[in-house]
Amino acid sequence: MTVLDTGPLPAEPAPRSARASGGSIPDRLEGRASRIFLRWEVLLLVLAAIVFAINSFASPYFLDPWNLSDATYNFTEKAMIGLAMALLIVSGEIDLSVASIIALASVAMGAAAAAGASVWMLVLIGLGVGLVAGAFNGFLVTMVGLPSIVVTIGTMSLFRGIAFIVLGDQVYNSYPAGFEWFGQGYVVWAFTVELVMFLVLAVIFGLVLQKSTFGRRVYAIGNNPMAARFSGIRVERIKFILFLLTGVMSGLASICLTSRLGSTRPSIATGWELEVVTMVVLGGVAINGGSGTILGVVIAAFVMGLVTFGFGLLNVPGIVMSIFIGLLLIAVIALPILFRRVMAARRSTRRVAA
Amino acid sequence: ADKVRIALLVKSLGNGFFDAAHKGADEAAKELGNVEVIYTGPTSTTASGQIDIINSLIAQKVNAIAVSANDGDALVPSLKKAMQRGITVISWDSAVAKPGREMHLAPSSDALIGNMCDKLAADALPGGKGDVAILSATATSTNQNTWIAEMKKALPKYPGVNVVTTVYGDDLADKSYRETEGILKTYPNVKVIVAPTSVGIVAAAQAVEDAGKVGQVFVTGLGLPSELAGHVDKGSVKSFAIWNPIDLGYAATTIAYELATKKAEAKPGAEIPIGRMGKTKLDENDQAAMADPFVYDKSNVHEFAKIF
Amino acid sequence: MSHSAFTLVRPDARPTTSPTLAPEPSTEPGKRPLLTMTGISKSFPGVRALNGVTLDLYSGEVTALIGENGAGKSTLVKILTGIYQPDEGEIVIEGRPTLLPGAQAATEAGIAAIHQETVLFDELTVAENIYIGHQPRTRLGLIDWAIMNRNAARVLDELEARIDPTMRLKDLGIAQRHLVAIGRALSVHSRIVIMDEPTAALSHKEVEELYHVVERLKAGDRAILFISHKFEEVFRLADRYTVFRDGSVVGAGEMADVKSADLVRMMVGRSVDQVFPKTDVAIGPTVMQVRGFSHPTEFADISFDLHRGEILGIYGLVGAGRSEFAQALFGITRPSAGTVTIEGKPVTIRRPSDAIGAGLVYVPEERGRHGAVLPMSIAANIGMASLGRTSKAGFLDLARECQLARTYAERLELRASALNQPVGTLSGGNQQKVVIGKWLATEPRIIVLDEPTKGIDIGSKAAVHAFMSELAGAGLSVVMISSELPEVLGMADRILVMREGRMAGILARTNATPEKLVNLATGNETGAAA
Amino acid sequence: MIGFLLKRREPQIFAAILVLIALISTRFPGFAAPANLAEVFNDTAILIVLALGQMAVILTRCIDLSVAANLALSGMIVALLNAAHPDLPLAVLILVALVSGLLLGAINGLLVWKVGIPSIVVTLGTLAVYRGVIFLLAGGAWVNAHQMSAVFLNMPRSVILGLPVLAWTGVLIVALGVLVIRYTGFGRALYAVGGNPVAAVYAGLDVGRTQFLAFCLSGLLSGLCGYFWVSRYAVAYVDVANGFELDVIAACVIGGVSIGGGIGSVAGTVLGAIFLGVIKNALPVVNISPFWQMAISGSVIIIAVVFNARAEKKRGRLILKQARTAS
Ligand SMILES: Nc1ncnc2c1ncn2[C@@H]1O[C@H](COP(=O)(O)OP(=O)(O)OP(=O)(O)O)[C@@H](O)[C@H]1O
Ligand SMILES: Nc1ncnc2c1ncn2[C@@H]1O[C@H](COP(=O)(O)OP(=O)(O)OP(=O)(O)O)[C@@H](O)[C@H]1O
Ligand SMILES: [Mg+2]
Ligand SMILES: [Mg+2]
Repeated sequence: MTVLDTGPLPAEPAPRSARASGGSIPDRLEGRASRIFLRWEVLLLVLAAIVFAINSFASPYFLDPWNLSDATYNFTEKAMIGLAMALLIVSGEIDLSVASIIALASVAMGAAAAAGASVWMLVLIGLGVGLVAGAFNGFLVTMVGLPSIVVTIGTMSLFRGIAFIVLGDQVYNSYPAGFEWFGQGYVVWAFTVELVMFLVLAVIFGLVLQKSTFGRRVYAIGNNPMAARFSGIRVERIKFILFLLTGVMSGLASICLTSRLGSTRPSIATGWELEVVTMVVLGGVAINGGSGTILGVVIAAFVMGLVTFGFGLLNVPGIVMSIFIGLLLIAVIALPILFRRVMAARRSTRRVAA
Repeated sequence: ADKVRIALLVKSLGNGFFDAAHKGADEAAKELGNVEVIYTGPTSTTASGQIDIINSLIAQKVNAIAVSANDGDALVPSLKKAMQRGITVISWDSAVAKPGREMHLAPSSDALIGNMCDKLAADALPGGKGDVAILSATATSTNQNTWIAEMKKALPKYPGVNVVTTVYGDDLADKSYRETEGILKTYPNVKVIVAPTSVGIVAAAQAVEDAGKVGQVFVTGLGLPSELAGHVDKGSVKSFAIWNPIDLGYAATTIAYELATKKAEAKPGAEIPIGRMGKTKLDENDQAAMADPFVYDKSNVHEFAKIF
Repeated sequence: MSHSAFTLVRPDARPTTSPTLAPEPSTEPGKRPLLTMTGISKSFPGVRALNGVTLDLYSGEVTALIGENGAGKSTLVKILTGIYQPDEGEIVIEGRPTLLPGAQAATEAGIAAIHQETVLFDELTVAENIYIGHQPRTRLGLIDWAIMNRNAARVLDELEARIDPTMRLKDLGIAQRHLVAIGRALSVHSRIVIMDEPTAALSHKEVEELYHVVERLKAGDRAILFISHKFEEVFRLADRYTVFRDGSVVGAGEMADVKSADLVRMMVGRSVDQVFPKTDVAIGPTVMQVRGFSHPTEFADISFDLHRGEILGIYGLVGAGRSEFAQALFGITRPSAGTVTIEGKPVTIRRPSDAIGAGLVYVPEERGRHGAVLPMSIAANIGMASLGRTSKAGFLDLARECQLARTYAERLELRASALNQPVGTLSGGNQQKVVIGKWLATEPRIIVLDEPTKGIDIGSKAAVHAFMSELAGAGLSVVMISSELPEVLGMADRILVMREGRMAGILARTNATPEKLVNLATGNETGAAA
Repeated sequence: MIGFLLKRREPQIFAAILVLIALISTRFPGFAAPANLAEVFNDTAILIVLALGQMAVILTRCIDLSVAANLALSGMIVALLNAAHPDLPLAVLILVALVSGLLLGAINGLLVWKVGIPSIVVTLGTLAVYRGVIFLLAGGAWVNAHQMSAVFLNMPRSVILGLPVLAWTGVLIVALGVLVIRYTGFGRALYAVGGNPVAAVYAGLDVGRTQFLAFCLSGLLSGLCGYFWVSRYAVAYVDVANGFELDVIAACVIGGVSIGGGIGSVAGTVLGAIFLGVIKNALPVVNISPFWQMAISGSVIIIAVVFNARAEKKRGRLILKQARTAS
């Protein structure tokens, strides 16, 4: 389905060749070259290639598989959440509490580990806390009917606050042997567990969003929740499921991060929510819902990872990277809009001339 | 020969204390000759910011990392990896847990610092007796927590000092300020606020001045002469202490160099030369301590304010 | 005086001419149009809404603009009020070519409008709604609330609307809102007043008052453009007429020279019978029984039977609660009481998916908002309610979906260039076909159509009517909600009339007359009806 | 009258604040003392001012996540200027802060208005950019009290008629806020544009331009607060007021500003900010563990939204009721 690509209604001219008989309606019209170039994924891919090339030139250490493998830690955990967040934002909602869910889940796992829980128990607890936190958000948004941005600004403080209440100025740092596999292990060669997990999840999420009836419903809800409801789609239930999914993915990210750090403080993952949202938006997901692809989010994750890693190799301070990411975010969104506007202006002057 | 590249990884950029340490590091580098100092750190005091930087330092194959940790536990796995890749790792100022470093250079022994804070408080208390509140940085910073623990341990030596509360200003000026106001309101009998953090002590002094309590409540703790000179003049701070951050940076860099070039080895009891400052000796935890903190007051603060 | 200088009647102003006397107004010396539009064209994606339209307005005269739904009347209004920019054409006001780049410019040019959809602000007070954008100011340039409220009260008094200007708009009913909208148009100092179906939502008494307002505006030398579907008021008020069909002017002249039948012929372009191709279908057994269906606030006690092959019309004034009823039936809102039996089995419908499962589907009135997902493709829209059938194990089978979409696109004679074309780029009528197609694809037993021909062009309208007959012929039961008398009379086997949330009666096709329907709908025994 | 009190949000928040103060007083009797309340107000003044700017933006269906970054950047600019040229008059510095805030706000506004990027994306981007620019400007260094001139530091804390200038500024801005919101075309346009953008176009209001102006206003106030923050806490650094944007938005939400636009009042917003301010100032004094603070403010936000949502719930069209009253 190529219709579900970018932005709002494309300002295409009326189909000139409208045919009277439905019998000859083709399945699809050939996309014009300009539209292919306008696709977000292509734009991002070009960007990724440029970043990759610049980095390779700028630092002799960049093109080293182990270094690149280390570099993926810059984004894999955030990107896992980004996958679920993409679906949530496509459906027209948002979850700003994800980083706090990480903290809450990490504290729960730390407490369980201190009580002697096994690795698999910890995994269950991490995912379970994420699920419960997601359910709380989902309940407030879909059943009480509150705007998700406000709800999750509240739960963002609440969840992390609970983590602070439990842990205070203490630290949990005794995790059972084997737990470090999630955040520090390798599957094969330089492929880290986190990276492989993320790629597998990306494929699954991509299939769900782009190829399943569930994904189709999510797009419909994001584009027009009323029409979706009038079409028999259970809007509230699907949104609830998406909040659960985002919670669970935050739980998973928490497992990975906790395992990678080997310790838990309540301040873990502070400020990640905005980075996750930035990644998703950079990936071409419309913040107001209705469009976006998982592929775009995956590429955006790699772009952000490459940029931070490349800057890191040059010892550029992190805050300068964030200037770059901020500008990138605005530019990547503004360019297609401006491009489309220029095209439209050209078209209308042509029509006047004709 | 190739330059020895030593990364001086600090808690956060822009902190006057670490900028001074950077000066010391550069001084050491000049003395040692073929050393390049990479001064780096996150913008805010977070562990994950430091971890990302450690990953890029590993990738750059630096020879040594000297780190002042935001979270001594969270950095361990990535620093371990650095050591596995043959990078010398030491911590200084704020320690990394033992498995994550070859040695730790404490600015002074923790016990000495704790004792010093108690002593400063007792000195500031009229008649050496009264209520004292502690304003810390974040609840997660290792060095603050250790010092506060040591302070409490040493309290029996100062029977007049009565610690009533510990609050956290998170090394944020506004939060520290508001917490100080809270102390002043809740504990009207508090005569001294001890802030073993250079951000906190400034904010506390400001809050005391704004509350019009100069002369009734004194602020003390650890801070930089350059930042506190004004407050000493105003009278909200009588005296405070700090070790010399320039020396600290100098020493950390020199030690990192010695270890990275295999001229010395970090093991209990080892003695490591530190250039103009002589030698330091490692204890059973692979820790070394520098000198006693130095106390500053009206008589000398302006002189040192020009330096750091 | 500034904005407060609001007077509907200028005592010194006399009508400059007596409109009925002039046979050839544009050539009569001294009688030049106040406003002239020439060659105005406007296209939307998929629709050419206006095509070289020419129109004159004269001071002290009412010009009626008539035409079927979707003929382009509102589009013209929006061009005159600066909301839309014409693709081509020229507007001349008092001999000067005028550009209207925005609503403010139109106001400054002396044009005021009462739009078809009441466009007001719920959270603001009545007075503010009237004066927003041109509030009276104090000498310091601040808004003068006292004067604003006083002026608003006077404007409302002139309309004989008893509304407190300090009330919030959200606390008003629909008729009162309409009066506020009229008040807003009158509050600006305007020479040209446009009314787009101003009486659609008003009761008879309010309509009479509105007529007085129009008379007074006329006496005040303003030029009035009056859009209406009701011929009796056109004949009562207007001096001239212009008829639109499919975006073009097909007739213009003086009211004195035409009869109602002429206007209809111009509007429709063919004889009326052809428009409603209702074929006789044998009415079968009862399919659905609705008993005592009620809602806490919107409607009460609706009961009827629906038979196989039957078209049941639901007629009523706008706001009678028909859509609310249909939506409750479909599971969008919760009814408070009542039972529904389909094929003899009682069914509980809590949400639309239950209704679809029971074979009951609803084609909503607001096509863009409730019906179609405009940015998504035709195929996705048609398949939207049948995802269970076009998927395997939860994954889409795009080939099957296209197949399904093609089947219904062909049956409905959809005009589109490709099945992956976004629905938003289709014309209104074709969008409606997509929505209907979506529901037919679920193979329903009962289809509820809410204003199925509202705002769609005349060709599509006939197609929809033909299609409804076909559905009934194929054994479906159709419920058709409509506010158009001819449509209801032409298409329905039986007609249920609603008034203010309640059933006012059910008439069989054979004994339904326009008078009876209107009287039932308005509750007015002696009401004047067309 | 009672019905009015129950229906309006402002009296509810006001009552909640009174209850809160009473509760705090049971644990810390000095809290309700006028001098202490004045201090609390002084401490909250910055939040109030920023919340008013944010309210203007939210009313137009936008959101400004960059307020705190704008504050920090404007604050850093004046701090650096003051450190470099100690004898520049204070009026000039304040003007610089205002202009810098205005420009930064205008950048947001232009991107929203002219390019048409959703405001949340724009300000998410500029939030990062503005903070980064602080780092570049100051080279990461702090500007400390001893680098600032006495006038610069003393202005907000000089006491006039028992209240510090900072608090008086808060009062002044609130008064101006009432004036702008209620008595200017721009103020009313904020409601119209957010309440019903389509109708706003029909009424001749320029939706994009109004949003732009709202961002400018929010920026202007951020710039002003930038000076006050830096001067009050006598320090400027990159992370000044980090995360404060969420407090500002929370104050609006608690005060009954609808995130969907078009609904909200100056009184509500001010009370919402004061409510948060009271909690912030109370927590350190009532001996609640500092670790509880976050959870408490989170819960307060959620409870407030639940309340507001109930008040906002659509009541349907009430055809039957209208029918009854009409006949
Ligand atoms: N914004 C728009 N985008 C696309 N098409 C539009 C738009 N506005 C109007 N149209 C189309 O233009 C045509 C004319 O519409 P318009 O509203 O002017 O009709 P009308 O004569 O006022 O009808 P009615 O009697 O139903 O009010 C219709 O086909 C309509 O669907
Ligand atoms: N009391 C009201 N307040 C606000 N808007 C109203 C009210 N009544 C009707 N409207 C609006 O007027 C328009 C026309 O009403 P609509 O025809 O949908 O009424 P209805 O209740 O569905 O009844 P019916 O379908 O019988 O006309 C709609 O856009 C609707 O939202
Ligand atoms: Mg119309
Ligand atoms: Mg209706």
